[in-house]
Amino acid sequence: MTVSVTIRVQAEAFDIALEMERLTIGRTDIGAVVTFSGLCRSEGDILAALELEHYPGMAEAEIERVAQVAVRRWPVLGLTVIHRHGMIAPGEPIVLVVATSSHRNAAFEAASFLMDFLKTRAPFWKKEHRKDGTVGGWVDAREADTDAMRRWGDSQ
Amino acid sequence: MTVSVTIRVQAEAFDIALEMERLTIGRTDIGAVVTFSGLCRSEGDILAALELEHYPGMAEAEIERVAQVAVRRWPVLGLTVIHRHGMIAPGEPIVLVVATSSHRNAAFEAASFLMDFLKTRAPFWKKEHRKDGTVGGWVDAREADTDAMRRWGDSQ
Amino acid sequence: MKILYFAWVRERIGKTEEVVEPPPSVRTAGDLVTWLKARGEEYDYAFERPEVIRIAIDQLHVSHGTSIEGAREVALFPPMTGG
Amino acid sequence: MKILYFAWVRERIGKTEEVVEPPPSVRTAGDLVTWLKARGEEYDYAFERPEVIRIAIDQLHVSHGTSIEGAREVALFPPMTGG
Repeated sequence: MTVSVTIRVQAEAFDIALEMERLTIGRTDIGAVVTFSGLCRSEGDILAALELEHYPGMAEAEIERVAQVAVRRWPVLGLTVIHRHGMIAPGEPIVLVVATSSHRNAAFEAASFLMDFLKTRAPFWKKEHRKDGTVGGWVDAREADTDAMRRWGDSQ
Repeated sequence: MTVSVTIRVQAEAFDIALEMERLTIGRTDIGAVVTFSGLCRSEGDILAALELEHYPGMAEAEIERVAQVAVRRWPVLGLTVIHRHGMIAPGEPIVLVVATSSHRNAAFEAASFLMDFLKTRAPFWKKEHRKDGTVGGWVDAREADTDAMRRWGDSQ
Repeated sequence: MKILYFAWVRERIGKTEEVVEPPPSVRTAGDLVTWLKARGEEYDYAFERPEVIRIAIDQLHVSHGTSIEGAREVALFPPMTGG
Repeated sequence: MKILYFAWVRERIGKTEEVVEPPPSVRTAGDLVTWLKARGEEYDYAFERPEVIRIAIDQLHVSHGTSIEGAREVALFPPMTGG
């Protein structure tokens, strides 16, 4: 069975309802749609924006590789991953994952797996820009993210 | 901290983008939004519709109880659960769960937990209406759903 | 005491609800199912496998062993299939 | 061989990319980091903790022990923080 996989890396915002519709329209075999949206937080009203740097080419390729692992591992019917780069203000979306499947477990697991792998394997880096005009540091990788990835075992 | 919990049981369809916006608008402390949409499947083009019967009053109360368990168990910032009743055609949504949190794990876990509990504890029953005009049987409870619920331990 | 029926329990009995006055010997939710089962063919059919019947007292899930003392509304239904 | 730098590695070195010709004794990705580190103060600062540096060869993640033989594009960057 062909699984629809869409990967986009872009500066522009995205329309979640439209992305869901693209995966579901005209189909009656989908029982579950899980979406994950990652938003920029202000960290207690300190941040003016996060700047997302990425490695063009590898970013798309690495997300595609992770998506194909998810397709082999769970009976998903469709996957969409959109990751933004550039300056993103608090409250705005950074990343979107949509997973569709017949039964809910595959969509939940695949979406959660994709996010864990995106966090630790997709070549993106966040830099803080503060409201007081100073440029904060680069965001440190979280140990919790590496731990979250490990729970999936060796999935390469 | 006050967690926004919205429960609705209704015949009408719902607007996922609007429900997400209601939980996120004007806030910059939310880093993760997970949505689960449960859609009516045609089961290989056999079904014309699913009829959802419910126990008015108890349906809302039971979903509210399950939502409050989730609020105590995970650091979620908001939860919305909408469950439809009546006749629902293949491809149409039956249920929506939206969970928001600072970090992704709480939103994923709370949404997954809510769905497992809705499946096995919320007083709704599905009856099949077939395309050939016959009324199929009542949908049997799935063993897999009971197992899925058990993985959360005793959460009453 | 008001009794509500849902899904195939409702269809088999042919009623959505009724008011009953069980005798004092009917103490638990399970006793109530057994007592109703003896009321006629349609009840016997609805409760042919009493162990699968789910019970709510005043809109709270209870086990078959729960006392029905003071209950205003008892609902009897099959395993739920929402979500 | 083209080398790309990202995030604070890029900022510390002050370049987004450059072309280098490491000697034959530089066999692995880790050797390349060590060799670059000796090229000047800015490189020494970028690679002060070589063990935290992530490496991709031709857009694939590799370990420090991976051979760079035949590599066209090597990228050096901090742990990733996307998503």
